[in-house]
Amino acid sequence: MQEKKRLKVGEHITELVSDSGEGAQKASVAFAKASALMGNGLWTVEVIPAEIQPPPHTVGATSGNRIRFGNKPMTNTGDLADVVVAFNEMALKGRMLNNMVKDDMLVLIDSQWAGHPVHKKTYNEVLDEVRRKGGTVIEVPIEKEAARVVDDPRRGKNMFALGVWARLYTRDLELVKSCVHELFAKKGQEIIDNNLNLVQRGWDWGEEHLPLEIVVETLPELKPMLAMNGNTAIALGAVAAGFELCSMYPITPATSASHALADFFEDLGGFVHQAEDEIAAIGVAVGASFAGRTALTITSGPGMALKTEFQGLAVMTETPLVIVDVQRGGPSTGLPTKIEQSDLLHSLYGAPGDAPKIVIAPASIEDCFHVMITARKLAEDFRIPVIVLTDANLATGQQMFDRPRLSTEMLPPPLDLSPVPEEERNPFDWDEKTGLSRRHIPGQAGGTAVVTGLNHSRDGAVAHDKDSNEHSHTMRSRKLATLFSTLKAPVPHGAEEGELLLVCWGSTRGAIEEAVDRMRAQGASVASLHITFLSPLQPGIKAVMQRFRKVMTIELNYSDKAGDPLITPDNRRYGQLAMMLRAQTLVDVDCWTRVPGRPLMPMEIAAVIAEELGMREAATSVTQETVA
Amino acid sequence: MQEKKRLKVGEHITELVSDSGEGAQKASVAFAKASALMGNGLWTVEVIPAEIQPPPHTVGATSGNRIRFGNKPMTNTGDLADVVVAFNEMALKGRMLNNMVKDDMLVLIDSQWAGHPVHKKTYNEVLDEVRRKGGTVIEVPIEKEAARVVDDPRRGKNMFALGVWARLYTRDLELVKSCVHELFAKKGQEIIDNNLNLVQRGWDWGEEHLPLEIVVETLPELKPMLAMNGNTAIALGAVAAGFELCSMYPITPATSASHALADFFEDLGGFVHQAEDEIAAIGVAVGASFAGRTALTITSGPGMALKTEFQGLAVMTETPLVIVDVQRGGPSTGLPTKIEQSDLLHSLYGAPGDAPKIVIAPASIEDCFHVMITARKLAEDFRIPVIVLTDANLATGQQMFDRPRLSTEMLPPPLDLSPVPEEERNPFDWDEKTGLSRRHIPGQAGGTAVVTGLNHSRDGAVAHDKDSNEHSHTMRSRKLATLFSTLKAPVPHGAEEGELLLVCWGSTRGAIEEAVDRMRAQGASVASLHITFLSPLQPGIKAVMQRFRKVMTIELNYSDKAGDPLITPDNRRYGQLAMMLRAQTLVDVDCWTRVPGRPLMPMEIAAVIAEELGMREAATSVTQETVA
Amino acid sequence: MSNSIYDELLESECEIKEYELEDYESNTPRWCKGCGDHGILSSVQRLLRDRQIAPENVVCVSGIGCSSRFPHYLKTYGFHSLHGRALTVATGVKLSRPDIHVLTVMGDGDCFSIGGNHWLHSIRYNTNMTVLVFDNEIYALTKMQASPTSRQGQYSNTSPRGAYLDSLNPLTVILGITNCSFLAQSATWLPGHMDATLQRAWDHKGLSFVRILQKCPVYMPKNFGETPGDYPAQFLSHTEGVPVDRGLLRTAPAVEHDPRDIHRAREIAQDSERAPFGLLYHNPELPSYEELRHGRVTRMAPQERLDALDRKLDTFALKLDD
Amino acid sequence: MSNSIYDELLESECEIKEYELEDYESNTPRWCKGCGDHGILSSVQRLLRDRQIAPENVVCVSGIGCSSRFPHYLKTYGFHSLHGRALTVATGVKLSRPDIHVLTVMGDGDCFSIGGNHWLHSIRYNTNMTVLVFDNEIYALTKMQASPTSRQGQYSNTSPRGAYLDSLNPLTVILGITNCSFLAQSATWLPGHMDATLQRAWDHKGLSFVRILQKCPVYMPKNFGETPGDYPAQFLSHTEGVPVDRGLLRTAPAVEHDPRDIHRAREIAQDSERAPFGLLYHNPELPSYEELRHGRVTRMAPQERLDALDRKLDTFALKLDD
Ligand SMILES: Cc1ncc(C[n+]2csc(CCOP(=O)(O)OP(=O)(O)O)c2C)c(N)n1
Ligand SMILES: Cc1ncc(C[n+]2csc(CCOP(=O)(O)OP(=O)(O)O)c2C)c(N)n1
Ligand code: SF4
Ligand code: SF4
Ligand SMILES: [Mg+2]
Ligand SMILES: [Mg+2]
Repeated sequence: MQEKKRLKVGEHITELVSDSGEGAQKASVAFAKASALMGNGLWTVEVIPAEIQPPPHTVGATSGNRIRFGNKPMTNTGDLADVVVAFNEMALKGRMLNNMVKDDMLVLIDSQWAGHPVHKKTYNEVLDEVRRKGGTVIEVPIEKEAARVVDDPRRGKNMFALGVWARLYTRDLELVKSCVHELFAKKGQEIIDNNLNLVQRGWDWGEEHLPLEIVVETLPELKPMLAMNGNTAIALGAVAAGFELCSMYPITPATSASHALADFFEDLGGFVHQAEDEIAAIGVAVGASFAGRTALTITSGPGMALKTEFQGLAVMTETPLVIVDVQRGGPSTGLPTKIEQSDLLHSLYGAPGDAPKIVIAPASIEDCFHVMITARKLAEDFRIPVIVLTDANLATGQQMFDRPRLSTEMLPPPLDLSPVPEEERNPFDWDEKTGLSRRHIPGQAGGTAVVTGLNHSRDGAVAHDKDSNEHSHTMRSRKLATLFSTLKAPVPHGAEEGELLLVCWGSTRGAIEEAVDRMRAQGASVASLHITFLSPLQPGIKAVMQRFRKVMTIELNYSDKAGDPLITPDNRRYGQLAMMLRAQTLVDVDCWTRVPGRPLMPMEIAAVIAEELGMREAATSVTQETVA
Repeated sequence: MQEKKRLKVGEHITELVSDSGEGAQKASVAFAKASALMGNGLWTVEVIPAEIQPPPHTVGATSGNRIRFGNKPMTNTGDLADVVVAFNEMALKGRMLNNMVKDDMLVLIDSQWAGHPVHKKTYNEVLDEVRRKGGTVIEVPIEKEAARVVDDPRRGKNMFALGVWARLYTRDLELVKSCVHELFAKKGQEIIDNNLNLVQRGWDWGEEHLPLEIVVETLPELKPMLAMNGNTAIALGAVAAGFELCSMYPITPATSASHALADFFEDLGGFVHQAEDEIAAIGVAVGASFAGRTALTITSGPGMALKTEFQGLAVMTETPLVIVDVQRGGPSTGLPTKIEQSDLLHSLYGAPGDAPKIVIAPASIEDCFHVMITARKLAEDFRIPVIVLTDANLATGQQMFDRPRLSTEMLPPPLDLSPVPEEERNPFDWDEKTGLSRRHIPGQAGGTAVVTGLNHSRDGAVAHDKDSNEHSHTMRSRKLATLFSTLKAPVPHGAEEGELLLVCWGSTRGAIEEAVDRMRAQGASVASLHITFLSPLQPGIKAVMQRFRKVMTIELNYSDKAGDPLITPDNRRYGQLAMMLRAQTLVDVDCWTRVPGRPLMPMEIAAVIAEELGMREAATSVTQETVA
Repeated sequence: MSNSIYDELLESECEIKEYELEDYESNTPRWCKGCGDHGILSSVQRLLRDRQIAPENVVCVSGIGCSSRFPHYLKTYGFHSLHGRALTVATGVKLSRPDIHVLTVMGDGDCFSIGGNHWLHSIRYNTNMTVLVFDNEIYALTKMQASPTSRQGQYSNTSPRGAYLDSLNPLTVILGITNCSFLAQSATWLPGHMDATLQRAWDHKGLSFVRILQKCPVYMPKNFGETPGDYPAQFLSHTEGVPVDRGLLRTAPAVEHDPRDIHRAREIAQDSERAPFGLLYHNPELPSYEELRHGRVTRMAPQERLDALDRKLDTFALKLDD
Repeated sequence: MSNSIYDELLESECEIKEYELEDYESNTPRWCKGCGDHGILSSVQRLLRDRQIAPENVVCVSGIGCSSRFPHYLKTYGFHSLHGRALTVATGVKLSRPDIHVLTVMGDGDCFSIGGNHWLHSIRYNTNMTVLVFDNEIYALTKMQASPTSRQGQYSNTSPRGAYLDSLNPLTVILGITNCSFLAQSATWLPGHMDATLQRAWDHKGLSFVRILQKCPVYMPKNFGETPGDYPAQFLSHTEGVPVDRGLLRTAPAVEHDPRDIHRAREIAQDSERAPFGLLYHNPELPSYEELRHGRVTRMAPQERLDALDRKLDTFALKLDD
């Protein structure tokens, strides 16, 4: 047994990467779960190849998991990885090319390629590069050792690797084994035994050969927690919110939310209707909602494009509706599996004419659950479409969060089909001040009326005159002002006033707040402001912005960079939230936006803060890489 | 013969209104053409019922023409009508209810209803109201007199009315008759003779009974002129621009442009393809354009909604494309036959992701012709979709404008299918500074490549990495900055600096400039600024705005009104151009926007100016009505 | 846990009332004089009266077109939706409220052109509703453009030298679609036959598709001839079909046709010589889509649902399964 | 004024060159091992080589799906468009450039689900192009959701308890569409038959529609059986049909079928017992849409066009007609 150096860390980022199909995902699930049970805070994210079956042993085939865990609740995927366990050098190389790993990382890699006729060259090249940059390499005979237990080591090496990995991180071996047991529970004893055996052998190998072990601190306190990805949270949230129908058409990265729902919705009182296309999907939801049921549709960019006409109709007929847009890289087909935050303006202005809608963006996976309840209620109370903007990062990342307490208040009341009183029969009986009106449900005697996408007056009759058109426009718009008057101002994170304010929305919150904390620790006068309600924009934003010398948004969408060729203040195209804030508040809101197709790292934002505040040295002390 | 008071005016607005199907349109065409030939400047607009065959003798059945003519080129429909010739009192009432006529107007009305068992009551009521408000009524036995010439006076009374009307306005009778002759040229001699006879009798009746005659001044100079509506101008412009395919799906008020094209396109080297839906319409245009031909698609709001996904694809594949959006009242089906300017933000942000496009709005019917040439060229030079925003006002209004001189420079060069040189084979060979690249045309040897809506690099290959995504986004956006650098600053109309600047776009230009002129004549320190390029926004706008104390846009779209219940500066929703200008320039641009479903009148804008400048008295001297 | 679908609905009052024709009349129809749409409206109103359907238990969904103004004139719940999309909204209504009667009304452009995809797939879903297409072989509301059913050579504003293609035969298309369960055809100039056809359609469980040839005197005045006999037709007769009034047989021949025979139905539909009126195809055995879907759903009271959800959350809880 | 279509095109060089298979190969296909799409690609490449088609004179248009990656691997002009919309782009290409060969490639979800309306109407237009649907009875690219052709009970991620509906039979749908001029079916496990089918389709003037049953070993490994014989089939044989290799007849019976007989074609298509392979229907006489359209267009040189336009402007000029 090798004497071990013991490294104690507050948190670590570790990755397990393989060719797709080699089981790195499964092993990671067990590792992550065991870590959570040991009391670590956690954020995990899948590393998925862009193709279904990319050629093996290539950079494009990299598949696996990235786990960030430590002594605090994790709100984002973090910076660069500390440790990578790789099944081959190309998977490792993929992570390096993507700038996802530290220069001085620790690599555990399957040594089988060292002597491989085809791959040994690249194997050595990649490992040389790791070492040259300051990294450490430990070669592990992963497949070779696995072959001692199972006939086809490609199907067992993940468990051997898990054992080594678990030993490296001083996981509770029994917990790890329980998690593995759970994974294979349905598979029969032999398979379970083999896998447990493999884990044990990996552990033993580590015990014998690893020169170090790493201890990751845990959370101070343990509460009842759930762990899941954002799409599952949307699905469970939809059930909690009382939805009865999800009408959708498959599209990455939204589909897995419907998969989750399809899996359990029928047992929980609802069902998923896969429509012939996105137009039909929203049309069915609109019909269901008109009929008094609560319905939602889930999609992503290209599908959103197809739903714009129906959104306008829902606005005009004042039909409640929840639309979840799991944003991906655009424009057009773009980067289907990757994150972007560039459907904000589309959500607001996708439909022709003036079509006021509510737009909300959850910031965390926990938010994904709860936002569904809020969205359903708002849609019904305001008779308006509500767009929920999540993204590929939330969709596929896994986070731990407090187990929600379910209550019947989350659910809509049962259908009330009692007759409509004589004096309430107008289908658009707008309250002059708020624009709100009561909806009639088919089956309610006396409520018979027609809704139409044509301009109409209070009684639903088609109208072509100036006054009714001005009035109905005003009433539809007024609903947003009404909601606005009930919203709270967002609270800045960090300084109450000072030099720099970073404004953000959606899933970047965690990374940005973390960067703010880091830089404040270095003395920076900085804060961030996260906005949940994008339409109507929450109150009080301007007041907060005015307390800072410089305000800029941080967004995962495109903007022209000041200083680029031909770009001037007169033609610069801003980030999407920046543009909205500038228009609404006239504050000179700058923006730092990127479309990297992956989540932002806290260190990138820290570098932006440092740059803005002239703290270059501070930045290099918290980031390990210059950010372009 | 009645002794006549002679009234001499610089200009007049006169209307001929009937039940639909009674031929007021035809008579008006002859009246207008004769007036143009006599040397009047002219703007005419059809009064169209919203239904195909509304019940006769009702307000909703009002059909006819509004003619503004006088001693200057007319750029808009003007204020309230001076003279109305009505076939029944409900048609007249319709115009009064719509606030389209002066209180002290002169009415010529068919006297047949005075003794009609059903209608005499309303007939007298309406005429009493006219008189009560200060108007003058002349009763004319239109149908009765027509019955002396033709068996079915419903089909002849329009020509009798034309004769009276022509006498009232001292038209050149021979010219009027020639125009009538032209109208019926294809119908055979008997019909022609009958109609000419009816005109003469009307004239004679007027000669005998009219107590006054009106002389309208003419233009100082006569040039070769055309007269047509904006949709016809779009169609003819499309031919001049060298388009070969118009792929469309019918939708009001855009369809008549395709009707015009369908009528003559095949004789002029192109054709109209009516697709199965709007998605197919744009898809076919994209395919044709990819194949090297010049194609356009024409639609209106609901159709635009369906075209957003393909717009994104055109942006991404850098396929040239011209989309004409003849804006109508929204949202949703809205007011299909009526004007609105509320697709601006939709044009910019209708497609998800960052999808930069060029957006241009013609201001006049003459512009409609020429914009097609510009749009086609820009689309091809920049490999980008160009959206042309016209509206229902331009579509159906008729204006006189200088006959354009055609030149082959308007046309695209013939297809060049010579082989692509080795070093130019990349399908997206972006110039780093401008974002421009050369397009390869199927048939060109060596140019074979794939275009895709997925993110791609210079060589067209699908790419998932950060750098190529950032780079291709930058190149697509850069094209707008490049175009920007070639554009001229808009020139303000009126004061060079001063108290108030009205900013506008699209078809409201004429009315706004007229209002500015009127109010400047009253001493107001006001100017207007018309913006043709909405994306990219033309240069120099901010500089102009800064020369005025107050800046506001005048738009035909919805905005919350400052001071309305619950509306605050933090939640006020602005007019669409106002929002863009605020965001781009941070100038506190206010807005006065309305959605009346009809063009703005100069007097309404004059009232706004007066209000803003505290010139209430001046306003009442140029407007006859308080504007809400 | 209860099994009955939508217990809450039982709350709605079941007052006994005799419905008259006026109970189904709302605004005065604004179609042109002589428009065939008037007759369809009356026919539907008679149907609802005869069946004594409470107006509030019907949702009438339409697209956009002259035809689609229908819900504005029928006193039931109405949804005047988007051009081409009526069937999607109608599917949503029925799928979420199987207790409600759904009537879908479209024009030929609406259904066969822009709405083609929903047409195809709705027939496959076989949701239990009555679907009427008012086929005037033209786009009327937008003032005369060719529709897919416009005949080759037909003048229109987008085909001023005549429509380019042979007209689309919607009957053969429908009969090619898997799960098609009911197809009939009638015409606005045959009110009695139309009544009988609508009755048959209403009673079918599944999607009953009725194409109604519709006169548009404004844009297509001579399209179907001047008198009924002018338009070449044949009446399909069968004990299970649509009864044919004797008088009608003076205008066109009858032909015996078993509506269960899909092959023969297709042959008849293909025949371009004589338009078939009556029931072309009928399969009463196919399950409706809402049956298939609700059949697998566990219905539960609110608290039961939350309890079940809570158990589901357990599978995401950070504890080991016991 | 000239009458020939697109004189300018004559400019393009007509170099004599012998094309090899490699001339049609671009990037290495990234489909999974054993995916049927590989075989279709080779088959198309062989076809182009055999016909000696210059790569630059072909445009291959696709939608979105595994199948729609096709143009990335074929060295011609390619347009990888939108999910469901390939046929619209393809129609645009062919309509504006009748001199270019157009090949359209779609998946079953692409064509039959979201693309349904263009499917229907493109067949009616009958533009001269070859249309291939790679039917693996599943949404593959998005990781296994039911497609319209998924069989009832098929497990998928959106139907975890089995697909609800009977699968859509695209053959009967197509044969119901007016102007359908060519319909054939083949399968990726029958490369020779596929070659012969594609040749037949390529040579047809009009829209030739070929449904290719396609193996997707990743998501539907057992869908079409393990060996060719496992999947119940019948080969359509006729002198004007697709030739059937003798060896194939060991795997399935042959049945004589005259591809001109639409009624019989529909009966065969309806048969759910055995999948028909070969030419189901063929009508070589129908005009293509681009013929119909270009036939009525006056082609003219730029200056001629402007002169004609100038004469047209006269009709809007403010002067009286002479
Ligand atoms: C998305 C969209 N496209 C086009 C239109 C314009 N439009 C309204 S009705 C109609 C066609 C009407 O024809 P049809 O469906 O046959 O009905 P009809 O008027 O003949 O009853 C069209 C093209 C629209 N309202 N929305
Ligand atoms: C508008 C739109 N909706 C949905 C998607 C997502 N999507 C991509 S491919 C696909 C289905 C693929 O199935 P199929 O057409 O059968 O092709 P296959 O992958 O099986 O070859 C879907 C739903 C999309 N890209 N665009
Ligand atoms: S235009 Fe034709 S279809 Fe429309 S209402 Fe009039 S007659 Fe009926
Ligand atoms: S997933 Fe299936 S269809 Fe897609 S490439 Fe792999 S085998 Fe082929
Ligand atoms: Mg019609
Ligand atoms: Mg498929």
